Amino acid sequence: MTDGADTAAEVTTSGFHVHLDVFEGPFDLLLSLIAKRQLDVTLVALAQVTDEFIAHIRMGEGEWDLDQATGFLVVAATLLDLKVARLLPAVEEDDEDLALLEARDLLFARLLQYRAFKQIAGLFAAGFARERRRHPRAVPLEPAFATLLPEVLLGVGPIEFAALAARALAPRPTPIVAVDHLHAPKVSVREQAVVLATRLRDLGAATFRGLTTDAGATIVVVARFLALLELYREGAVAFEQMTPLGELHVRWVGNPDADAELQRWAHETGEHDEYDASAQEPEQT
Amino acid sequence: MSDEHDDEAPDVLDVIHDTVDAGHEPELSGPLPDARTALEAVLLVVDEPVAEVVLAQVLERPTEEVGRLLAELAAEYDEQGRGFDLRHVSGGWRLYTRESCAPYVERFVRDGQQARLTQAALETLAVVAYRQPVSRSRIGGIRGVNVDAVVRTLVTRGLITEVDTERESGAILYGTTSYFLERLGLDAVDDLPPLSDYLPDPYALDDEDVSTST
Amino acid sequence: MSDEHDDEAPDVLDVIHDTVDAGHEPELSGPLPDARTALEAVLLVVDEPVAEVVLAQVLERPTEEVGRLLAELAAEYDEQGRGFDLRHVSGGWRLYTRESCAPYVERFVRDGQQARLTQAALETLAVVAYRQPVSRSRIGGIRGVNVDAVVRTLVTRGLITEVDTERESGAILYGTTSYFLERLGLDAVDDLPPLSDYLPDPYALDDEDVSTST
Repeated sequence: MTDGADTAAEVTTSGFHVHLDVFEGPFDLLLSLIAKRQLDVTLVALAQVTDEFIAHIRMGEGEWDLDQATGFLVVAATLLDLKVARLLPAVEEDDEDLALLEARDLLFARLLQYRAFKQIAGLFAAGFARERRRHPRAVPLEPAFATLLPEVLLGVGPIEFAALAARALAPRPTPIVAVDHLHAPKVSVREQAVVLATRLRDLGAATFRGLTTDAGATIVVVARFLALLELYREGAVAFEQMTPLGELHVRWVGNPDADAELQRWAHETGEHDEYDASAQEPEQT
Repeated sequence: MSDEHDDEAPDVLDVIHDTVDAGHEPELSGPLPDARTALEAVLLVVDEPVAEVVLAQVLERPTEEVGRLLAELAAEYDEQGRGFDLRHVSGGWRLYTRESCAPYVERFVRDGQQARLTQAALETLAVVAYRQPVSRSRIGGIRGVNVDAVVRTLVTRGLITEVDTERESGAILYGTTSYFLERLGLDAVDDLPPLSDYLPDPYALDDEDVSTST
Repeated sequence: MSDEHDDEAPDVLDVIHDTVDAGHEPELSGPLPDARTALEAVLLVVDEPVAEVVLAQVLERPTEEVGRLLAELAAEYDEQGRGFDLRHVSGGWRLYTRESCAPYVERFVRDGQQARLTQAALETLAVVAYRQPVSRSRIGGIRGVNVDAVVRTLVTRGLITEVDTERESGAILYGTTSYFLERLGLDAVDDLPPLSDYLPDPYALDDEDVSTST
């Protein structure tokens, strides 16, 4: 029940712009402007509401976050382009006109598409409301049969169960604009080199696939690949690949120089504990 | 799709319909079903025997009338050889599976894919385990969804049980059972691993849950 | 009180009984009910939609026969104006109360917390339903706004779920859940009306979304 739209609505109704309706994006606004004038959704209608659309954006200025504003501005720019084109005397059709026409058609098509989904949304609302009036039978078994139920399989141990509880109990995130995707975790090649060296030292040899099963993100896989190249350059490992694109085998050959270098990296990255020659399995699960 | 009427109903039902006055209209809109239909609907969702008086209140009919309707329904189910059976048990009425069908029901229950808990059930169980004694509405607040059915399932599976009621609200409070501990391989609730080890950092220190806003 | 037979049953049932061969005798003792009766009994203990195949296994009957019996039962409940309703939802069969009975049933079943979805959530859900598997950025492109928060809400509500990741970008792809189907009373996503019904003619042909430049 909490999402961007609601938050926005609360802000505006409780804030200074009481008169300003809140629209879920530029298409929502366009549709409502067109509806207010009782027009069909056509290109002509689009042209007719351009000014109002721009005016609306002005009113919203200063209240929108960047994300919100961008969507509106892109549409506004297209609308303005079209308006300018109509005001100027028609000249020969050139590439620019074509591009403009394309932009216009695209905007129009997207608007129609949005309208279709909006109508479907209405359908869903009606469907949910109707279904809310029907109640499925969800009654525990009669005592006579309850004892026959197969033993419950929890499928988890105490540790997993605790982790599950932690997740279930963690406060659900307040809706904010996620920026995680902009900040992929930094991965250090040297750090990965230390991880791999420790592991290879124990195992003697391994496949690249085996060395990266626990990598998780692609970026870590890439980092480990680069790390292997570095180790190769230091003469710490040797490669073997039977066929092109086949399984890549990595063998620990080790040499004093490489060890010294790795020591340095390990200290640099604060991973010396794991690198320590006596270290057991890295706890990287 | 719901307002079928009784014109085509077989003879048995006419008797009942004659006794039903269609004039009652509670506060709600839409064509209302007759008392027999409403009764069946209510019986479908109740999970423990309901007294005639209660049903009468819900249907806004005299208790004797409801009592008669119930008896008639029970007889009708018998006559029609239905797979369910309306029985008067410990002061109330509840739908049961017909006794002769037990072999099939048993097979369904045994072979059912019901051994494993659903993810939703498991998470709800986790909330109960770490927050007991806890009410359904608090669990629902934490989970962000209605948990009534899941809680009932967990009770049926013997994993949680009613342990107390809340002083002010009278809400039932749930806790885990010894069967739960057994299934998890623990001796006591205290042996559950401390949650703080698994909480994301900012919340590590606060073992009290933060989001109980229903 | 349970082995009544069909001789006195009204006409509707005769049709059904004719299709049922009473000769099957599983390993168990006592007079066994016919398939229709057994089916009703099993349906009474079901707590999520059950596939025909599963029911067929329990009854030891061919799936088509069970399918036919189920459809006949559903029709029979409608005709007789029963308070319950047998429906095919989300790939299986399950008993529901009849819609017209809601005012009465709701006095017993309280799930008021089933909060309504916002317009934003509904629109996002619509896009996911028709474009699944679909990434957040694609949904955002279609709706013209950032949808991260709404998508998270829908996931928390169990209406959509992560189904895959996009090969090149690694973006998470979302799809609707069976809970979504149940909440809408749909059997499958394919039962949704075609999107082209909602697009004006020249665009109707192109059910693929117009390129979203976000």
